[in-house]
Amino acid sequence: MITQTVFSSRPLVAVLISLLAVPVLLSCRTKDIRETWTFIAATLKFLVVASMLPLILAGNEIRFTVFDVLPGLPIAFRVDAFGMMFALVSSFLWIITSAYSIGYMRSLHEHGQTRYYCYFALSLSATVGVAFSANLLTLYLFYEMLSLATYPLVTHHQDQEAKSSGRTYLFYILGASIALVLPAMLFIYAKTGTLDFAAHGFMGGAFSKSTLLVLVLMLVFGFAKAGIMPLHSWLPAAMVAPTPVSALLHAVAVVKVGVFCVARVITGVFGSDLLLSFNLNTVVCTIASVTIIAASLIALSQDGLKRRLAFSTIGQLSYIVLGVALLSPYAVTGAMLHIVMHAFGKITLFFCAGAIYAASGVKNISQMVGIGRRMPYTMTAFLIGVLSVIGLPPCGGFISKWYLVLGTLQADKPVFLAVLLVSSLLNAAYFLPIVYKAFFCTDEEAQFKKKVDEVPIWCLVPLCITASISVILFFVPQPFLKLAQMGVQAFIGG
Amino acid sequence: MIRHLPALLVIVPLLTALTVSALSWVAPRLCLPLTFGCIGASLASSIGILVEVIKSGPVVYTMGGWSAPVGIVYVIDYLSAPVLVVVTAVALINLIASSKQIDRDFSDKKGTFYTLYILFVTGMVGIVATGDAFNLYVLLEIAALTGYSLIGIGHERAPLSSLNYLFIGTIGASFYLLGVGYLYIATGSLNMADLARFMAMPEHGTSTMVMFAFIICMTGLFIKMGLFPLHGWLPNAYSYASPASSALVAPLTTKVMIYAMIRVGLYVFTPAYVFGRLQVGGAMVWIAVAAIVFGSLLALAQKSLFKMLTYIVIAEVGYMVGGFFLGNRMGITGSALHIINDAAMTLCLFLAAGAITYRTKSDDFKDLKGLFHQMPFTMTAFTVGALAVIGVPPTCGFFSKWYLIIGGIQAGHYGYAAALIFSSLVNAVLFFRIFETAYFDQPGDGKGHHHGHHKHHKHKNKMVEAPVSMIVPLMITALGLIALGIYTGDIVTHVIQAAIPGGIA
Amino acid sequence: MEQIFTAMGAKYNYVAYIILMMVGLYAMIVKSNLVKKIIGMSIFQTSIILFYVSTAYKTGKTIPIVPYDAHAAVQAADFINPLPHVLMLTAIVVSVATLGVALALAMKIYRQYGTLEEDDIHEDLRSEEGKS
Amino acid sequence: MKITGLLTVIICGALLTYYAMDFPDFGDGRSPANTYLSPHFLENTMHDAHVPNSVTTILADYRGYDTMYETTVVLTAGLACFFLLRRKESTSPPARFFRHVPTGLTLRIEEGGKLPAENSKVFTRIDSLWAPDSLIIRNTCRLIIAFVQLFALYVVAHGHYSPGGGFQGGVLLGSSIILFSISNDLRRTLKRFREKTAAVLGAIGVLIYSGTGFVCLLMGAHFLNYEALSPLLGLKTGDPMARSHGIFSVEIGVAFAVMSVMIWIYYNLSSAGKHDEGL
Repeated sequence: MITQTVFSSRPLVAVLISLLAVPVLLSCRTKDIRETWTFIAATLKFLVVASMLPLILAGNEIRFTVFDVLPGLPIAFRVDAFGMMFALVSSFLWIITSAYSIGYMRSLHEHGQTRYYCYFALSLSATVGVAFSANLLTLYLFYEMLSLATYPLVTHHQDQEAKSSGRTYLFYILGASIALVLPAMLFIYAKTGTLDFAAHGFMGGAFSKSTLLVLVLMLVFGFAKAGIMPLHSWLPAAMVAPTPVSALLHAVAVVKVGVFCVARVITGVFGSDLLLSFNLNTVVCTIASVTIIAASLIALSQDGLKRRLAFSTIGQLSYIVLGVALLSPYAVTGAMLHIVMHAFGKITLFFCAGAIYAASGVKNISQMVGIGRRMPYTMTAFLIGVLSVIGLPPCGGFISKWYLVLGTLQADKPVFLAVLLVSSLLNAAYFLPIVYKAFFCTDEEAQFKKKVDEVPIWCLVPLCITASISVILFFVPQPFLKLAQMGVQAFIGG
Repeated sequence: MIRHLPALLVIVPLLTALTVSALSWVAPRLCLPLTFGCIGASLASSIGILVEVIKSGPVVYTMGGWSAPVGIVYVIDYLSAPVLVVVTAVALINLIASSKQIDRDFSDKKGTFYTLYILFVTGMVGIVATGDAFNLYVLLEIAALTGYSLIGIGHERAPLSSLNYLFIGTIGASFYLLGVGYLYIATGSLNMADLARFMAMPEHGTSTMVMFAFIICMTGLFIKMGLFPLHGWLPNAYSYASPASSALVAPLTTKVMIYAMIRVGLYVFTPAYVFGRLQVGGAMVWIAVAAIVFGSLLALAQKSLFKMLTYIVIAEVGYMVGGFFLGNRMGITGSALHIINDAAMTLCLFLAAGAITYRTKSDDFKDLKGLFHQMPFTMTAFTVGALAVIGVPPTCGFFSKWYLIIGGIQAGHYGYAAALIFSSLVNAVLFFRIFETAYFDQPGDGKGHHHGHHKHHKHKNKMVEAPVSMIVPLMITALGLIALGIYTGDIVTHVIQAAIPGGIA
Repeated sequence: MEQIFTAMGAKYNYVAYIILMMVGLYAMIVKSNLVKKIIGMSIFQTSIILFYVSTAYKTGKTIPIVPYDAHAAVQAADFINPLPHVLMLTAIVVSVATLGVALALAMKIYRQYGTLEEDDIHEDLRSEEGKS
Repeated sequence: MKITGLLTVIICGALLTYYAMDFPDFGDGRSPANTYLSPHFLENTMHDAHVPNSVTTILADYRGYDTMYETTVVLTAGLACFFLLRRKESTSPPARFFRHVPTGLTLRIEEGGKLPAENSKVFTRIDSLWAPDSLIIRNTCRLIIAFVQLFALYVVAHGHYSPGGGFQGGVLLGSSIILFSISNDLRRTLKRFREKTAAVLGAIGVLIYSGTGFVCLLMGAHFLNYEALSPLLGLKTGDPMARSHGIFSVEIGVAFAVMSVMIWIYYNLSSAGKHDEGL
C-alpha cells in the first residue's frame, strides 16, 4: 500500500493552538473566561487533529517542514498512523481533563490556577509535537519542552515536599535525556548523517553489534519518561502533583510520550530486521518484563491509592515496551492499542482517586472501606477502570491484552506469555480488594458514618465519560484498531 | 560609500568617542545620544558589510592606500563579518539596558564612561576586522586598557581584581607581541595573508623559530581569553565590576580573543601547519576538557550569581578552544558558531543578573527568593538564557553543542564529547538550583516553609520588576537566542562553512 | 655545549632580553608589594622592546635617515631596519599607558585599604568575609 | 610562592634561550627581517613622501593607522586615570597649611576652622607635604620652561628630517608644564592650565589625527591616504609633498594629544584625584 505524502500545515497548527492559547490565558481577567478559553483551545486542537484522521485512514501521511535548522536536518512534522493515534487520544483527553480540573481546582481553592492552565496547554502542545515529529531531533526538542513544561505542574503546591519531588523528577528525566539520549542521537547522526524516521530504520550497516546494543540501551533508558526500572522512581515522586496533573500527564501524556519515543526509536531508528538479526529485541523484552513484574509486586504493598496507581502505570507501560520489542505484527498492534486502552482506563482511576480525595480528603486505601455506599457513581467508574486495566472482557483493555498475548505466541516466546499472565493476575490482586472493600463490607467496618456528598458535577461527568468510553472501545475499537494495523503495516510490513 | 564601509565601521565610533570625550566637559547632555548614534551606525555598517561579504566574498580595505605587505590592510571575510555584527549588537543592547545602571554607578563621570565604552567597542571591532598582526596587538591593548578602567570602578574589591587583570592581561598581550616579533624575524612581514604565504614554504615549516612563535602567540591569546590554567583573573574581574561594565566586557573579551585565536590559527599559521605539522591538537583538546570540567565544577561551588556566571564563561571558553583544536570541519564550525551563540547567551545572563541586582541590591543565592513572582519578565529571560547554556533545543546553545560534540565524535576524541555532556548536566543542576530558590521560597522567610494543601497566598507579593529600559533589551536578547538557534542552518551554510579553508577534512 | 657558547657569542642580544624578561616576570609573580609588581611589569615590557630593536641593528650601519635630495640612489643595505623602531614606538607608548593605569589603580587600592602589600589586603579581605 | 615563581622563570628562561639559538645573529644584514620589507621603506621614503626620516614615514604614512590607535591608547590612559581617580573636593577639607608672609610663620588650620580669604596677600596657602620654598628653583625653572617649549616645537617640526616627531615633542611640552607644577605648586599650575583644557585638548589632538584621515576619506581616497589632500594644499595630484604635509599635520595632532594627556595624568596621579595638593 503505497502512501502518498500530503504537504499541509495542519500538524503545525495542531501543535501551535495550545501554544498560542498561553498568552490568551494569561490575559484573561476572570476565572470563567480563562476556563472557557481552555475549553475552546482543547476542542479546537482535537478538531484539527481529528480533521487529519480521514487523510491518514486513506493511507496518506502528512509532512510539513517548520524550520531548516541544520543542513539536511529540519524541524519537521510527519503524521503517520502511529503518531495520529497517540495525538488523537491525548488531545481528546485534554478536553475531559480540563473539565475535571475546573471542578477539582475550584473545590480545593487551589492557588496559581492561571499558571496551572498555561503550563497544561504548553505540555499538551509538546505532547502533540512529539506525536507528529518526523525526526529524532524534533522529537528530542519537544521531549525536552515537555519535561520543562511539566516541572511547574508537578511542583504546583510549592512546599518542601514538592521541592524535593521536583528535584527527583528533573534529575531522572532531564538528566537521563541529556546524559543518554543526546550522545546517542549525536553518535547516530555523526555516523549515518541523518535522523529521519524510516519505515525499516535508517541504520544500515553502520554499526557493529556491541555499539548497537549500547545505543539501544542508551535510547531505551534515556527516555526515562517510559518509566523503565531503574529510572522509574520519578513517577511515584510526581504523585505529589494535583490529581488532574497526575491524571492526564502521568497516565496519558508524559508517560505515553516516553513509551511512544521508545517505540519510535525501535521501529523508526533501528528498524525491526536489524534488531531481529542481532537478536537485540529480546534484551529490551527482558528489561520490560523485569519492570512489569517488579512494578506489579511493589504496587501490592503501596497503601496510598495514587502511589499504587503510579506503580501500576509503570507496569502497564512496560507492557507496551514489551509489545513493541517483540516485533511481531500482533504484538505491536497490541502495544499500540494498549496505549489507547490504558490511557482511558488509567485516567478513569486517577479521576476517581481525585474525586475521593476532593470529597472526603482520604488518600490511603486502608481508609476507604465502605466508600462505595457513599460515592456509588465514582466507585462504579473505578470498577470499570480497574476491569479495563486488568484486561477483562467488558472493557477495552481486554482487546489490547488479547493482541499482546497473540503477539507473544506469534513471536514464539512463551516466557513473555507467562510474564503477561502473571502480571495480569497481580493487577487483579492489587485492584480488586479496593473495589471489594468499597462495596461489600459490614456496617461496623464502614468508616464513612457521616454523609459524604458526591463530588461536584464537574468532576463526576468526566469520570463517567472516560469509563463509558473504555466500555465502548471494547465493542467498537474501530478508529484505533484500524490505525494500529496501518501503523504495523508501515513498520513491520507483516 | 559601500567601498569605505570597513573603514567607517571603525572610524565613526573613534571620531564619536573623541567628540563625546570633548563634549563631556562642554555639553554633557549630548553624550548619550551621540553614543547611541555611533554604536547604532557601526551596527548598521557591520550588517551592511555582512551582506556585502555574503554577496561578493571577502572585502579588503587598504589603509592609507598602501597595498598588503607594505601598509595595513583590513580583511573582512566570512569569519569576521558575523562576529562584527554580534559585537556591535551586544554593545548596542547592553548600552540600552544599562543606561539606568550607569546613571546610578557613574553619575558624575558619565561622559568619560561613554567614551571608554565606545573605545572598548572600537578596539573589539578593530581586532575582528584587522588583517595585520601588529595592528591586532595595538587594538588588543586599547580594548584591554578600556576594559581595565571600566572594571576598575565597582564593588569593594573591584580595583584590586582590575589590577590583577591588568598584570595578567599585560603578560598575555606582551607574549602575543613577542610571538609576532618571532614571526617578523622569521619572515620579515607583518601582514597575516603574507605570513600565511611564508608558512607554506618548506624552510619555514620546519624552523623552530616559527614553531616557538606559534607557542608564544597562542599562550598570549590563551592568557587573554582566560583558558583554564590561566583563568585566575577572570572570576574576580567580572563579578566585582559594576553590572553595566561586566555585561559589556564579559560577552565580548573572551569571544573576540577566541576569534583572534581562530584567525591566527587558520589564516596565519595555516591549518596544514597547526594540525598537520605540529600535531598540537590532541593535547590542546585535553586542556580544553580540563577547562570545561573544572569550569563547571567551580561554578557549582559558587554562592553568588555573578561569580557563577563567570565560571560558566570559563567553561564556555573550553568549549570553543576544544572545538577549534579538534581540527575537523565540524569542530571548527561549532567553535565559530559558538562564538556568536555564546556572546548572545552570556549577554542575556549578565543583563538578567544585572536587572536582578538592580532591584535586590545583592546577587547572593539566598537573596533570590520568590523572584518568579516579583520579577516575572526578568526571570523568564533568565530561564531562556539558562536553557541556552544547558543546551536545550530550540535555543542556540543546543546547536553549537551539536556541532562540537559531532566534531568530537568524528575526530575520535570521546573525552571532549563526554566533557560537553557532563558540563550540560552540571549547568542543568546549577540553574535549577537557582530556579528552586526563585520559584519555591517566599521572599523574606528563612527556609522553604511547609504549608498545607490549602495554603492561600494572602500576602500576594506585588511585582517589583526592573525598569522597562532593562526589560525590553533583555526580552530582545532572549528572543535572539531562540532566533539564533532556529537560523543556525542558514548561518552555518551561508557564512561559517565558507570561512573554513579547504585544507580541513 | 661549546656550540651554544659560540652561538651565544653572536646572539647575546637575545640572551640579554631573555634575562630582562625573566627578571620582570619573577618580580611580577613573587613580589607582594603592588608597586614592585608594576615595576616588574614595566621591566617585562621593556625587555620585549629591547628584543625588537636589537633585531633591527646591522653592524656598522647608520640610522635610517636617507639623504635629502630625492634623486640620490638609496642603498637599503647601509641603513639599519626602520620597521622595528616604528613598532617599538607604539609598544613604548602602550607600556607608558599601562603603567599610568596601573599606578592609578594602585593609588585607588591604597586609598581603599591603606596598604600596598597584597598579602595584608588579602588578610583583611578574609577577615571581612569571615565577619559578614 | 617564591619557589614556584623561581621555577617557572628558570624553565621559561631556559626554553627561550634554547630556542633562541637558531635566530639570526645580532647585527647581520642578511636576516629575513632586514631583507624583506624594510628595503622597500628605505628606498621609497623620499620618492613617496619626500621625508628623509624613514621612521617618520612608516610611522605616519605606511603604518599611519597603527599610530592613530597609538594616540588613542594615550588618550585612553588619560581617560582611565581621570575615570578611576578623579573625585570632587570633599565638603569639609582636612587640615590646611598657610604661611603668614610677613613673619614666615606657618599656620595649621584644623577641619572646619575659618580659612583666610582666597586672595589675601598676607596668607599664602602651602602644601601639607610642602617642599622648602626655594627662590633659586622657582626662578631657574621659570627661565628654563620657555626654552624647553621652544625646543619641543623644534622637535615636532623637524620630525621629517631628524629623529623626533609628534610623540617626543608632545612629551617635552608636557614635561615643561609639569616642571612648572613641581617648582611651584599644583593649584597655581591648575590656574594656568586647567584640567578642562587638558581633557579637551587631548581629545582634539587625536581628533586632528583621525580628522585628517577622515578628510582623505571624504575626498574619495582610502582612509589616511594623504594624496587626497593635494587639491586642498594647492598641489598637483601625486606630488609627494602632499604626503609630507599630511604627515606633518598628523604629527601636530599627536603632539597636542600627548602633551595634554601627560599633564592630565600628572594632575590626577600626583593629587590622587583631588586636584588640590600635588607634588
